[in-house]
Amino acid sequence: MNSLSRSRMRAASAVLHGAVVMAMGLCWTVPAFAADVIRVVSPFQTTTLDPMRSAAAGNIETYGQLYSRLLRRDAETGALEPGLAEKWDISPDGKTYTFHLRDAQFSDGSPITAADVAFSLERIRTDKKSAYPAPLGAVEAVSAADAKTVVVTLKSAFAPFLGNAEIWNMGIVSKADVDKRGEEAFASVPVTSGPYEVKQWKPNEKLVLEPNPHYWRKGYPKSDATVELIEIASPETRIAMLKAGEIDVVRAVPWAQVDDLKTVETVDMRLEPSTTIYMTLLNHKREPFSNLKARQAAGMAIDNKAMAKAITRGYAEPANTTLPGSVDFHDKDYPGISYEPAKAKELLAESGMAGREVKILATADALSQQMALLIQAQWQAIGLKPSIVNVDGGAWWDATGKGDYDAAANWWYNETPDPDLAVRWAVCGTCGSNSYNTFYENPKVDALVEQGTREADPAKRAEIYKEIQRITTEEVAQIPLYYAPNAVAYSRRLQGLRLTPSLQWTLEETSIGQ
Amino acid sequence: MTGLENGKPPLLDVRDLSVTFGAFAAVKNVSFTLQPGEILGIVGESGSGKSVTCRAVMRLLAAGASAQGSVALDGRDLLALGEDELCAIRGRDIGMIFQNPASHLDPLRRIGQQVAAPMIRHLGISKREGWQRAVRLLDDVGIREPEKRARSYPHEFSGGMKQRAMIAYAIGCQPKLLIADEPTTALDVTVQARILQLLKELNRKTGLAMILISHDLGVVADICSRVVVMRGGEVVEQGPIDEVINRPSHPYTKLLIDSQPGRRTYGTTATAGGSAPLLDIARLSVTFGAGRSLLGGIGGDHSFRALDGIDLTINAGETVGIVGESGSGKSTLARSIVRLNTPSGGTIRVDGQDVGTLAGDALTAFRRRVQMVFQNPYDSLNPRLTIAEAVAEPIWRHGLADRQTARKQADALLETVELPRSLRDRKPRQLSGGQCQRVGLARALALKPQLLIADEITSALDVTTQAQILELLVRLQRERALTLLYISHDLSVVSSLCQRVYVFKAGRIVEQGVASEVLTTPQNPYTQALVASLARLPTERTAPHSQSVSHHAT
Amino acid sequence: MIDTPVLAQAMPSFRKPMPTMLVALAILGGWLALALAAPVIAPYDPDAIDIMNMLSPPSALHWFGTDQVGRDVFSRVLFASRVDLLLCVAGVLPPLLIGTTIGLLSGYFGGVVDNVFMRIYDLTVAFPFFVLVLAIVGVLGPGLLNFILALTLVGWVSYARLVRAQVLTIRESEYIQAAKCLGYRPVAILGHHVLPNAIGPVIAYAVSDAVLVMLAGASFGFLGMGAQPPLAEWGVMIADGQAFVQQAWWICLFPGLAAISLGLGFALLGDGLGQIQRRGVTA
Amino acid sequence: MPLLQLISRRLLQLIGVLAGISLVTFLLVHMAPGDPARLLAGERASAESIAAIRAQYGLDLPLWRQFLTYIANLVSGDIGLSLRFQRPVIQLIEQFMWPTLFLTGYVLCLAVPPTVALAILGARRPGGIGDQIIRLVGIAGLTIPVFWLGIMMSRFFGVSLGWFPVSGYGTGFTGHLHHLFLPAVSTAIWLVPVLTQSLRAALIEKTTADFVTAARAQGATERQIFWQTMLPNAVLPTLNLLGVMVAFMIGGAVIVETVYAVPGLGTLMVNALLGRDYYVVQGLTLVFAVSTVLITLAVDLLTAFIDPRVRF
Repeated sequence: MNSLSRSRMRAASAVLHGAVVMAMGLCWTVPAFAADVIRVVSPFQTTTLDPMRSAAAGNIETYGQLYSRLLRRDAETGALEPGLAEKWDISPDGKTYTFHLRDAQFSDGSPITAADVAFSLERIRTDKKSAYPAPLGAVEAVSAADAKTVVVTLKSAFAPFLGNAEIWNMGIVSKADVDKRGEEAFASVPVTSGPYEVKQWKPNEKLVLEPNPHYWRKGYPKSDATVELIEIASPETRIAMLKAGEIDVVRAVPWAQVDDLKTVETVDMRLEPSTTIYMTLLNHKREPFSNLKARQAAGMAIDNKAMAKAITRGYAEPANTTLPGSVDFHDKDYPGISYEPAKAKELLAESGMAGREVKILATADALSQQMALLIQAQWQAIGLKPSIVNVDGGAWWDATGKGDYDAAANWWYNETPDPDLAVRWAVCGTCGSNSYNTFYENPKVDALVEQGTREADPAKRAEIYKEIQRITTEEVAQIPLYYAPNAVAYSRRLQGLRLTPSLQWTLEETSIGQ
Repeated sequence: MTGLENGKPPLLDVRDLSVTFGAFAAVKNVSFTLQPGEILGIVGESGSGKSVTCRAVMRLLAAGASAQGSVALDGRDLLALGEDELCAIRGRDIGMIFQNPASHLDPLRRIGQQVAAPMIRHLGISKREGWQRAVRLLDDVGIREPEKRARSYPHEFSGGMKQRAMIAYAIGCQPKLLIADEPTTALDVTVQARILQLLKELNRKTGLAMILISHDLGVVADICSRVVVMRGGEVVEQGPIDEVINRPSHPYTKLLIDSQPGRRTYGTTATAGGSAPLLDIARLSVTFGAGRSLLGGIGGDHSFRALDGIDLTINAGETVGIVGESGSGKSTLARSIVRLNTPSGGTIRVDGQDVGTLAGDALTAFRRRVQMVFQNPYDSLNPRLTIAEAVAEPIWRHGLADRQTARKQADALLETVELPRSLRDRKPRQLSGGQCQRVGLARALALKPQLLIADEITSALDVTTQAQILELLVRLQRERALTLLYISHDLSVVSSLCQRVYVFKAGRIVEQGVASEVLTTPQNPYTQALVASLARLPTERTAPHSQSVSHHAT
Repeated sequence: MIDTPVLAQAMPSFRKPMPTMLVALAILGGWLALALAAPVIAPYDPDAIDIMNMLSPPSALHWFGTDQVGRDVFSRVLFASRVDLLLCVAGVLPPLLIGTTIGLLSGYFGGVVDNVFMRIYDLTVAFPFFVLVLAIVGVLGPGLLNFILALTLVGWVSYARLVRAQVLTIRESEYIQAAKCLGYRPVAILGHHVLPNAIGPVIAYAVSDAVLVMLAGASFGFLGMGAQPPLAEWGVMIADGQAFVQQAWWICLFPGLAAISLGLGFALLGDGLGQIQRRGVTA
Repeated sequence: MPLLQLISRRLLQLIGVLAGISLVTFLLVHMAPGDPARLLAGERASAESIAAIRAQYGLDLPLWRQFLTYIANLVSGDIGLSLRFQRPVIQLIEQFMWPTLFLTGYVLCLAVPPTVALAILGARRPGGIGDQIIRLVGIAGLTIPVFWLGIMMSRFFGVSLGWFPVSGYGTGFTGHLHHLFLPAVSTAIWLVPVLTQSLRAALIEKTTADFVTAARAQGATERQIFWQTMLPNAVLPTLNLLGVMVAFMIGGAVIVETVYAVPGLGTLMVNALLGRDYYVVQGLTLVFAVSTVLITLAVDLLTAFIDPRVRF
């Protein structure tokens, strides 16, 4: 009796039909193809454009593009070359460096003077808020002799100084602009001295750069394309966008996807050299890992060859010392910690730490989970009681900083081939990093670290650093796992783009192909 | 019995109409006729099929029902018509009004729009023209300021005004026939009389034929010329109203007539009155705060005075009645006595004890002496408990006995209220209204009270069940020397049951005295209106209703 | 998760509740059996890592294939059913108990208790549920226990609202007036008369709420704040699997299907109960 | 006048709610482990530089002092600067709110038409075959975890079939529609069943309502009855449900935006929480709260417009 009439049913189905057609019609629109944009995607966020304020991943890549340094590295060989400084001379005692600047201008056309250089370096060295003053630790003073010459005096001979002067936070900023605008200077569109300047910054989404017309290297950047540094958190989405042609470069490609991407003809999947080392931090401040034998047992329980092969599909080589594999003076022929689970079990029993609870920290990403699970299984095999605790990035640093953990697998890299910053960060107890939050401290090692910088002769430096690696690996400051190359996938339409070991994009060398 | 004897073809000729819902036969071959301008009454208790019959005529039955037989309106069989022809006839030739006007008006649209809709649809007039006619119609059915009222929404109308709007809605297109399904049951007695008066005038002025369905024989007798008595889906008797009332042939009709309130007296005799009154209420007043508005009641005093200075006494063993329309405060009085709400002035004394000051054991002791039976049979029993548990609970809660003996005492009580033993373990939902009310009585008697308050206990029941319950009440009063306070809106029941009666209006006592005197010679004008609007059976009609009932509704 | 009791009202009427109830009980019974018998049925130890054949597709050896560290997905799905069932029960019971008590008190007695509750209710309604639980778990630290605690802190409000609404209507009914008139103490009235009549729709809502609790648990696992490794839980398995979904779709697919089937069981049970509840009350 | 009273009461309530929420969020976020200054400066930062950054942003002041300054700024309409980007939180929210609003609108456009159609189909013959199927599909739709659905759809529809992009917001209107199609469908699949159940139940209840019988008794045709009487009355409860759903979706977009990398308020919230960017988290929570209360108010006003009884 109350059945609704036919016409209404037709109206309802028409609406449904319309929605479906609209949806289907959508998928034929091809994504807007922008020839003249280079889109680089990475998981890390750009949070500031002021080289002094941060040394976090995501910012260091941006500094390299915005600010030139006194020296620069050759894109291919990585060798040091003149940058803003045409030439420099070093005093016989190695304590005074005099740099002669070339004629160059900031992005707003104002000349780059020695005062700017002095201001920029002193700012990094002395300002309380400077995030990473360590590379200029040995500097006494920086002064402008005249408009074109800068004199740097060191407290003592410091071999790695030239290398340190090329690091991304040593970029030269315009003193006039910072004095005028203060904090504002770096808020949205800073005055830059590097190959690019900022076109638009949408925080937490993307940073758009365009070539700096006043760049001192004539003819560079090779392509006049704008560059978009896009932030995408999830790895799968990054890979999917690359395959769909929505982006050109993807960094930190998950190991499981490397083989798959090699088969895609529009993608150039490369494994570029890096100074990255994956290792397991051990907390020396509390039991069980305050005990040397327990640490050695834990080290011997880990089969880092098998782990390297399983996790990175064999693209990474097992690590043998506590320092990155591609750092100068790395001891190639040191045997490393051998994998002997049986001996490890005995050693652990001897140490009295058998059956102890071990709190392993891990973040939510797939790689960290995999490492934590494998370490947990191998330590369980020798008699420890490991449990995994998931934390996010902020809580990870908070817990390791306070020593509220027992073990945590992670990676770190060194900005320069020179090993000085590496040892200061990883194994030096008194250099402010507590040996990367492991609280390992060996006065002998600390002394060797200082000695390493004063020694000019490379052969003698090699001996010192080999000795440091032997001691710290024997005392298991950290358990070295593997040296991983940088897995970066490029769209084949780009030429000349690389990610250097110190995590800088060679964007100015890049040109867009067919 | 066909209506052909007086020559004119019948307006409506229903022959062997039966309606089945799946297997259940709700109406079994009902036949009757209706002449133009005639008012036919269909009377029967709930479940007799009277309402289904009329809905079958209008083809408004639920999806699952199927109707057979023939329903000829001016010779056209409505059952055979197609959807479109039926829509043309409904509202045009036949109008219909319903019992509960509140839910039969679309809450979202103005009254004027709804009343105008059938006229615009059937008579093809413009919206403006429809609106004007609607306003005139509202005036015809006795609604004051029709222009303003047409623009308001249903929820802004009183019960009586909603029914008048329904009538305007139904007679917009001057239909030949108006079906009224229990039009006055949900209304107060005085409002009911005015609506019946309106229907009579419409019939007189426009010759509108009507079918009036009701369970109240008094209402049917008052307005209809012929009556059909239905029971269990069948017509047990039909004929001119006087014939059926005075010389009923079918036994059920006799029972129906005898059960009418006021037809019989229950002979309650006042037992020897004690010196001090059992219940003594002095200057009692109760006010309800109408809820704090947002700004903390700054906007004037919102409180509502339910009772305004009541003086009332009841002696032990006496049966006192309280009568009044809804909202007159009679229920508030009952609840104040059993301390369900706290009075704002005056005192209530039981055996000299001020009820308000009682607490702890004294309060529980008081609870045992005064008990109450409620209006809605199903709602006054906990749906989750069986009736045996419900009656036994007060006994073991007060520690009068342990659980086993409490159950035995409960069984005895169920027997005293004439409930078969087989029902002991049933849930309230599985019993009839009358049976539930008996359980309510048994529960109230479980604590052996002295004073029993009956708050409208029969208004939700059928006439025949009502009579049985009242008989039971009187027997229990005699056997257990109970003092009874009977509250009802039905003056005839109160006057036939009680010795003394108080008449309540808007929280005040307007008249009190011996029941029989109040009924025959009411002093107060309000009581007179109340007595006048009592629809009584023809034989007792002493004087025709001469006074003209006020034309406009409140 | 939807925190309003609207979901229970949204469950429609369905003439014959029996089929849905049977299907629901079959599914839930099935999962309960699987969860209890997991140690016996599971072909492998759910946490046994096998570095050699990671990410291997479903095969005779591993019916659901292996995950990113070589664990057998089929065994993990079985063992995860224990965690997720526990999650459903533990995630619903505490809010139910707390909410019902507060709802009863504020509904029956009104006054201060009711005002305080209503203010809290206004606060939580406007609060984005997800952010609140995210922040609480952020403070307490991830883990199933903290998640359940956070859920209880947030979830009780919707139960309290549902119970309060029921009690407000029951309080006015005549059998409660009669109980007061018969001199029963308030505790007796609440326990014996009000609660049994108010609890029906709450149970139906609780069961359908279990579906949402499980989904919330899985979602939080997905955000890395739910169950801690190496404990197997469907949400965490899906989250871990997402990184390898291109090559190893099976790591995500099977836990998802398992979650849906358990969710279906609860939803149908909730629907059936709602049915009986509605038909039971109306005479 | 009464409508004004409704609005004024709701705004009064809003102020109370915002005060409560900002206190609760402030405490919760500040008590979470992890230090924004450390995250900002990076792992190599020295202890002094971190302390200096904390001092610069006043993070080293006692909590109650920080809260007082925060409330003082809030009252003057400034919800603070993002610790990470040194930009006003308002600017960030404006940048990120459009995708979320677009997605919410998109979901509504995708969800409402099928809901009406399915509800009518279901209500025509309650208990019929079509009705059962719709109901059971509805229950199934309810139990599918949104994030699992997201992953599976982006895997099959996005990458392998390439019909739709799996991420981002796109440029231009068609770009938005194209990019947000998968996220919108994933949410709609979960939303349609709930709305359909509610509308269907209301429609069925209305078919037997007294005023429908009365309208039929006055000769109205079935079509008139449906569109003029049944639908307006049936739409009220569903409207209320829709209001709750939209408010929840804006807050609960976290999952869909994370799976599909949509740069919306949900993503901003997750990043802000991970980066311990206190003022962004608090600002966003206030925005969610305000939008929830405003949406509920809008729904109430619409209901009052339709139903005269509500205009008390």
